[in-house]
Amino acid sequence: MKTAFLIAGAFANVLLVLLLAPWFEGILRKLTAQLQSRQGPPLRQPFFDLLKLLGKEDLETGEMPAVQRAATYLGLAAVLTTACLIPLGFGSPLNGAGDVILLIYLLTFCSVCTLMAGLASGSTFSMLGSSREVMCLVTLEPILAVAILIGAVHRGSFRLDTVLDGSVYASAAFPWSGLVILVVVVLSMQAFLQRLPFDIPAAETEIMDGALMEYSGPKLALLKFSQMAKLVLYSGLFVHLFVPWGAHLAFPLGWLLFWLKVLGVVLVVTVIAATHARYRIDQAIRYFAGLLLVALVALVLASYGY
Amino acid sequence: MVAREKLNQLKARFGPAIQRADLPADDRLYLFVEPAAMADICQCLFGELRARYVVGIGADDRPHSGSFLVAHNFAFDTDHLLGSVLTYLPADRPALPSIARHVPAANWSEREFRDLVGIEPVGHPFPKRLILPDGWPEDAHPLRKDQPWNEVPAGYDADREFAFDDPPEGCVVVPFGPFHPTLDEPAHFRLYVEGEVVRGCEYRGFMVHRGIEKLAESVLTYNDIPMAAERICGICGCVHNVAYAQAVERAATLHPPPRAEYIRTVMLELERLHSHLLWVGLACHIVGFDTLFMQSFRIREPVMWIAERISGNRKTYALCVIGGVRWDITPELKAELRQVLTQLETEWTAVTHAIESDRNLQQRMRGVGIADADLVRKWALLGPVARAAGVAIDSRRDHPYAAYDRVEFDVITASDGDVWSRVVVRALEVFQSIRIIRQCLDRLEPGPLQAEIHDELPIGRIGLSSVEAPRGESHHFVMTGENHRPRRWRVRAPTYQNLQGIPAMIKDQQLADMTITLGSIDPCFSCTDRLEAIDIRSGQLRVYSQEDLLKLAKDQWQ
Amino acid sequence: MLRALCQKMFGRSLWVYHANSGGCNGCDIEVLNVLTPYYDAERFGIRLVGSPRHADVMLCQGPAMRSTAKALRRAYDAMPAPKLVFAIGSCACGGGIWHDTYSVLGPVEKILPVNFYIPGCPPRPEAILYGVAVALGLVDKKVAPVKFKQLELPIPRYHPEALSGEGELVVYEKLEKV
Amino acid sequence: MIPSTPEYAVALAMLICTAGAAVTLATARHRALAGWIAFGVLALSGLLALLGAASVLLTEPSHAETLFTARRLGFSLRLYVDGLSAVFLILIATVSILAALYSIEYMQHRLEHGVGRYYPNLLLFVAAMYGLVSTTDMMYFFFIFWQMMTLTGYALIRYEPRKPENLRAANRYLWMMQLACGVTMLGAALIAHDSVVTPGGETLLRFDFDAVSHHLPQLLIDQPARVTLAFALFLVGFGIKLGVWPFGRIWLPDAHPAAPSPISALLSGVMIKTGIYGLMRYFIWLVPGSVQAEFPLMKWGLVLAALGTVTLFTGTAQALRQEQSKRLLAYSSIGQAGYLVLALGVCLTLLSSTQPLMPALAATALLGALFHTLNHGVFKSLLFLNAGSVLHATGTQDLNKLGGMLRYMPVTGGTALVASCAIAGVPLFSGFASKWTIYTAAIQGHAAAPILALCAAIAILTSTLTLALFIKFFGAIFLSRTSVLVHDLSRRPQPLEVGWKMRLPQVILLALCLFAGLFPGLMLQFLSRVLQTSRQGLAVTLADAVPASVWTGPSLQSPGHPAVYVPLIVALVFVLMCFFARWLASLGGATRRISAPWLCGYAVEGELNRYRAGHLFDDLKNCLGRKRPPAPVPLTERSAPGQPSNPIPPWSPEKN
Amino acid sequence: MSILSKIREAWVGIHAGRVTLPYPAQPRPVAANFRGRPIFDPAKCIGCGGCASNCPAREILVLDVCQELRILKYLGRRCTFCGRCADVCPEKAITMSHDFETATPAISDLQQQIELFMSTCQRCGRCFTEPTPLEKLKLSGYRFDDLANERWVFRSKSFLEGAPPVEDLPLELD
Repeated sequence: MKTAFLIAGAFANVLLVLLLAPWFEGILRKLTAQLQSRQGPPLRQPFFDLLKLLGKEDLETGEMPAVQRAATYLGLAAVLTTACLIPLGFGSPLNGAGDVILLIYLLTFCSVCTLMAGLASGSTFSMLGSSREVMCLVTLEPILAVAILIGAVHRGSFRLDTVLDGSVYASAAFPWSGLVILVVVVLSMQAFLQRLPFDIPAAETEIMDGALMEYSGPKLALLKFSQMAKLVLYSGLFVHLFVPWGAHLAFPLGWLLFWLKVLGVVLVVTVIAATHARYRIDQAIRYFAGLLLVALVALVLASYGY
Repeated sequence: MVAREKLNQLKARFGPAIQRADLPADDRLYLFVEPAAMADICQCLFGELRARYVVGIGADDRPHSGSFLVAHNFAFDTDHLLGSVLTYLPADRPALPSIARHVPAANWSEREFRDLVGIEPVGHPFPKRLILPDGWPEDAHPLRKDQPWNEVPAGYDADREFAFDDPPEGCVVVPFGPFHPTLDEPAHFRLYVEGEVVRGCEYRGFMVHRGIEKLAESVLTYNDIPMAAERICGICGCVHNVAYAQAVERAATLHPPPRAEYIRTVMLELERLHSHLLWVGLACHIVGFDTLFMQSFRIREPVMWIAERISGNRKTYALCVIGGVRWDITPELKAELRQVLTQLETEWTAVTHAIESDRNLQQRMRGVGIADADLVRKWALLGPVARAAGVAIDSRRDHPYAAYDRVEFDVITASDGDVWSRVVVRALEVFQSIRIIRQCLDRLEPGPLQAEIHDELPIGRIGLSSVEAPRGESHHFVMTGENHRPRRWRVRAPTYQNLQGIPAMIKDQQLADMTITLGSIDPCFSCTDRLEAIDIRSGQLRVYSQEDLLKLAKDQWQ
Repeated sequence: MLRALCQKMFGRSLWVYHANSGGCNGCDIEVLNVLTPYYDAERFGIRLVGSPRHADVMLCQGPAMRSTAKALRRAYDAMPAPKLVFAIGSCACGGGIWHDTYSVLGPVEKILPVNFYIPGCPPRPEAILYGVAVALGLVDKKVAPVKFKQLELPIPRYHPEALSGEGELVVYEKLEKV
Repeated sequence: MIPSTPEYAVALAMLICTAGAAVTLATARHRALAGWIAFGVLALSGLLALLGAASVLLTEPSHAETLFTARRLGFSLRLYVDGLSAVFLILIATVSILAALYSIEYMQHRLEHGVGRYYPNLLLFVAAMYGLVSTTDMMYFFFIFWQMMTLTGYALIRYEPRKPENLRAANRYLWMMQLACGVTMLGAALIAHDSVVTPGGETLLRFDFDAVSHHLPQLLIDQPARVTLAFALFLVGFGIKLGVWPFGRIWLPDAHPAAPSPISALLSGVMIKTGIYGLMRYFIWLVPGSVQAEFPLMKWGLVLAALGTVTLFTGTAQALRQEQSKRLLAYSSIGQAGYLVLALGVCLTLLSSTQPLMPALAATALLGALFHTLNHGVFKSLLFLNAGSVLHATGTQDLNKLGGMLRYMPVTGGTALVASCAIAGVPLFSGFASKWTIYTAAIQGHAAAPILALCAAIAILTSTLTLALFIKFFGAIFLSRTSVLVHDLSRRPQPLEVGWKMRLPQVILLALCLFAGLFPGLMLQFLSRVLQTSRQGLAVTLADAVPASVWTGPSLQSPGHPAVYVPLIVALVFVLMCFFARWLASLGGATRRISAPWLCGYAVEGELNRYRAGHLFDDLKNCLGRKRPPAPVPLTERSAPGQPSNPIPPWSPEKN
Repeated sequence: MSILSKIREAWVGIHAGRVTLPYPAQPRPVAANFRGRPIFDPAKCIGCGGCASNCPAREILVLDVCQELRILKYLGRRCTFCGRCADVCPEKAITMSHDFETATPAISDLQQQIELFMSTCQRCGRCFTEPTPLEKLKLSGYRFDDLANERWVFRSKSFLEGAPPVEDLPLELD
């Protein structure tokens, strides 16, 4: 019974991500277009893009095509596995098989696959992109990790369902640490999603999409989809950690509320992305490093019970 | 009397080396000097008299005088004087001392006539082939009169590689271009990158060479050339069109009617408007700020529409013929244009207010790609690049043409010399352009559009014309000739000089800054390259000879 | 079924790569203009991409130059099939004013198989949109070759065999706009 | 002769090694023969050691055996193999056997140097380590084994003495080890007591471990400062060996790359582990449980945790700047040693707490440390062997010159990938499991000492740095583009991939890595036997608190069950998703085509365009404190490349 | 304040609203004097060849098949729409239409060809009246432009005496 439930839950989560991620991307593009005084593409445009890419020729430019293929498959697999860990309106299916530490590492691994793909294709621009991506990753992922750890510290538990439930505010005293980390994560949200002003690893006008530059066809579709899925996953994670209110409502209400909140996050991200210029990598790293220090301070606050 | 004053100064100094001096007008000075004295005179002009270097021209004048011709043009901006130092070289030994050591800005010009006309600048500090591909045989110079415009010399070897310099120790070569999203046009930068930092670069441009000057000297006629000239560049086409026409009119002492001059001014300023708005958009696009890119293009679009209403095309206005213009601005168009300007002014004010305190944009643009006044002088940088460094040069004021001497406007300058200053200069110049157009519309007097031309144009006369393009001064040199076409027509686009300053500007910058720095000079490779040809460096992985290409193309068809 | 769907989506999502092989910039800017608010090609799923790997359509501007022929060919090879090539502007379609100078090879069809031509110098953004619409089969092309032949006053020394191509013949008469 | 007790087995192993050393010295002219003999000897002695260890862990520890006594001189060779020693014996035996097998082919091609200086030293080196982890003499035999290990190690590090940097590295190693030796012995002398004890009828000498332990409670009451000083000296001594900040960078990164690769594997995988062995032994096993109140456990724990955190961060951060493969690995060893020290610190800190669950967490932390010791021993040896194979095949360890090796060395590349994943803590691999254990213990332990959460966070932060590090290591050597060097080498008739004698050890280590990653519960269950079979000192408290019930074969849970990790289920989901992704990619019926890389059309891929490892993460390295490149030259002095600067003085308006 | 300027920038876009033209669905009128495709009126054309001689792109070709028959061919492919042909045409037989929707999969769709009977005087182009002395014919007399290869044959003049005849480019059209 429990196994069946688990399988059904995992299936539902994966399906939700598969179907909703392109929609959210579509919403993002439509809203961007509105801000740019344009009509913009139809909401289902990302589906068209992905389907088209699936049917296109797959150019293999690296010296090790098998690695490139494996990296793309692994990338999507990591994203979808993460999708099974994060509760998307329902409980997390893999709650019994992993905890938030696994989640932290898996989230990192999702980006690693993309940049392994870049490394395997080995072109100068891909390497530049991969290098930038690693630099962002190293300074960025710990911020999220600290946010989750603050929840874990407050709740004294690592379980996904316990931590991903507004746990950052669950301190005994006034949740100073929760508020601080909220600000930090809001300030770095664009970077988690690789949207402007922090889409430095892709930087189309500089290094032509960086790690993805050499990819085409189905592989590009998978990699692009992974990016879209991250939009949903990180937004969902943000909602769970920081905007938990109303999560325990009865099924249709709580579920709808969750997705509405995710939509809200996506909208804010879009507006910020549309009104900013890309930062330089050195500026970005300094910025992230500063945020990371603040996040660590928040963790100390949290461990002393604030 | 400035021209005479300068002539007297030079005469006192160099005496008999100056063989002849022409002063066709008070703002033009043509000095014919001995080849041996050329370098000294140029050095004196640049160093002591503080003239701005404009361009060097080499010409094959053998059919007419039996010798080669070299000219170096200088500008005295504050004195409103354009001058040219010319010298004839014997046909059997076309060589003269190089001036590039003393006048760095002459670097490319000298290498250009070395390649194209076969005149050797002796002692050039960097006599590497600039223009002709390595595949061209040493003795073939396409601009010599005995070479037909469509001849490819027998020794041409398409597969020979270009010999690049070695990168500095520890640097990776990042190839940039010819097809790169930041570059709208083909040009190749070989960036020497250390991590993310650009340590230097080698430029291998000149890929947009279409042989226009050769075509003009051998196939087209006087009134065809404006159509070719405006296709030198798709953005500042009208500038070349007007500059060419004015150069010929100067040479032939033709005077276009005042109405034509006002219309030229209006169209030039319309072009500046659309070019600056476009540039702001593209600069924002380069740093990833697509919303402002879109808004800037949205604001620009009415300018394109009104240009189309006036001239019949959005971009290539086909405006000038020798002696006048082809299109009139009717009262209805005038009213519409005023309306467009009002709307533009409102919207652009909103945009400039919005970006003036935008820290995000300034972080990307301040302190980036700095060209200070010294660099400006050294490489004779032009236009907004110079004005952003506080060097107030503007051909519209310094060398007035068309109706610019009859309108009021300010020359916008900034002081920092960085990309942000260039943004500021361009953004504010938009308002000046609006101001100029309004004045022109007020003063547009009725009259003919074209001067009556009854006789054929005189032969062997020189005309210089500087027109302030959106990117800086476009300089045209015309020597009238037989068969209804010029003997020599030399175009010096502003990017030709500005690009030479790029290696200094991008040195030790981040790779991300390199794109915006390059963008900030608003490079126009097609202007720069109008004449030059380039070879393709063949590689190890996949090399196509042109036969292969053809075969491949045919395979694809079947 | 999915396979067919994927193929069909090609028309709904065209990612374009613009390759200026030696043009004057005019067409480039008009292509950019097509993406901007007034024309907004993105509503048809058209996007400008930076890498030819991601592209479905190559927009060629400028004539085929000796200097960029190999690079252009490489860019074409770098695109995944199925791919289309649009020649935009008079240089790409026919080589422009300088079609026969020593550094120009001529129209881009000398290097690449061109699928659609959009003439103009430069073409208006609407013309480019129209060209895309023609390519997608949304509208029909409006042009066809026209030949007029004067048939009166036969003259004995007329040699019809010296003429090439017998298309639609239109007898000498006043014509409507084509 | 079958040894009757584990102690005899170890002694016999040492004897065999010593004898083998003589034999290999005699047969040094025949490289292969000497190699095979050394392998045989090490295999035999290793089997004996394994046997002994197994018998300890699976049954019960026997008693200490005194093999040799010189009462007048005050020392005796008394060996005792308990659970803790057994773990280290297993590690030493496994890695040394594989390193010996690897050496046969590896040394085959180093014709310029004789093997007479190699195999005998190798055998003695291993024998010394066996001795060091099983002797109970804190002074003389400690000194003898330590010196034996140091001197043979010195000989091995300066195996290629023609390179001056190798000599320098070896000398530095020698002096640091002597310092460590002296400091440790001084510490022992400080807390040794003259009176003779005879527990269990056996008379112990004053420097015997048990004797010291026996006297410690009294000493703590009488002279706490003296004890503190002694333990500080132990910390310094073993810290030097382990490479703890600030000692690590003095010798470790120079010594490891200088030695031949199998020796590097032994040095990094095994030898430095004697440092953590010493720390554990002295800080936990030496301190009797009865003095828990007097002994400042909390303070020592926090000191160790802080040292560990600093070590892991600085070590990894410095590793990021390295451009030599083995040097990079050496720095990363410092970083990983930090995790061990951190875990030990967490263990000590939590031991002092009286809250419920804390002893269980302390035990978890200690087991995490042991687990990570084993894991690190395995994957770091594997990585050094990988680097050695690459060095063997290409003759360079410069990451800038390597690239695209995966095509030519699939086995080496594949094992390196797994080892990199393991060390970087990718889920499903062994490093993640042991780090997971340490993190859960540390973070859950924040209730006892809040600062531990910060340490854990920094450790997690550092593990992304490790990830970056091994992306660089693996990416630069095996991915990227084929470099000119590799391209030229691949043209030779013989394949680049190393022979089976070098591949087999890598594959075996790979299997160990994978096993530990997929069945961490099993490993922890096994390791918890360590505490059960070495009940002495504080370990008794730990042994009683071991939460063994939360570790089943495939799954891990932390004490109190707030954290859970079941690698098998995650792996299952992951593999399914991989297949799904693959199916998704095949939906559109896309065809494949090989194409040249896109470099903007004009340039083609060449060596100059190859983005080099040294340039990866430059801005990050700058941010982590590398000096910024020299300030840009003032504009007036710049000139375009290839063009001389303007001879005319810069133009100024004042002139003329 | 940076955030204020961001709001201002967003406001610029929001204030303008959606401006996208419904172009392919609804045609948009072009400017009155828009220079679209030139249309040749064979009823007016006298075959003087002035357009051919003044075309900067040299894409109006003239082939005198024989004494009395002249073929004028407008290629359309490299037309720059400058309107010079319409300007100089003495009979105003060329008009610049408003036609810009000329995209086509085959470039030959743009060709316009006129075959005319010529009287003796007209064939040489001397009847072309120059608007100014600058429009003098580049080529006159019989013309044998290469219609198949779409090339202007520049045979009647060369610059220097004794210069070799112009070689064709090594690459030929398909």
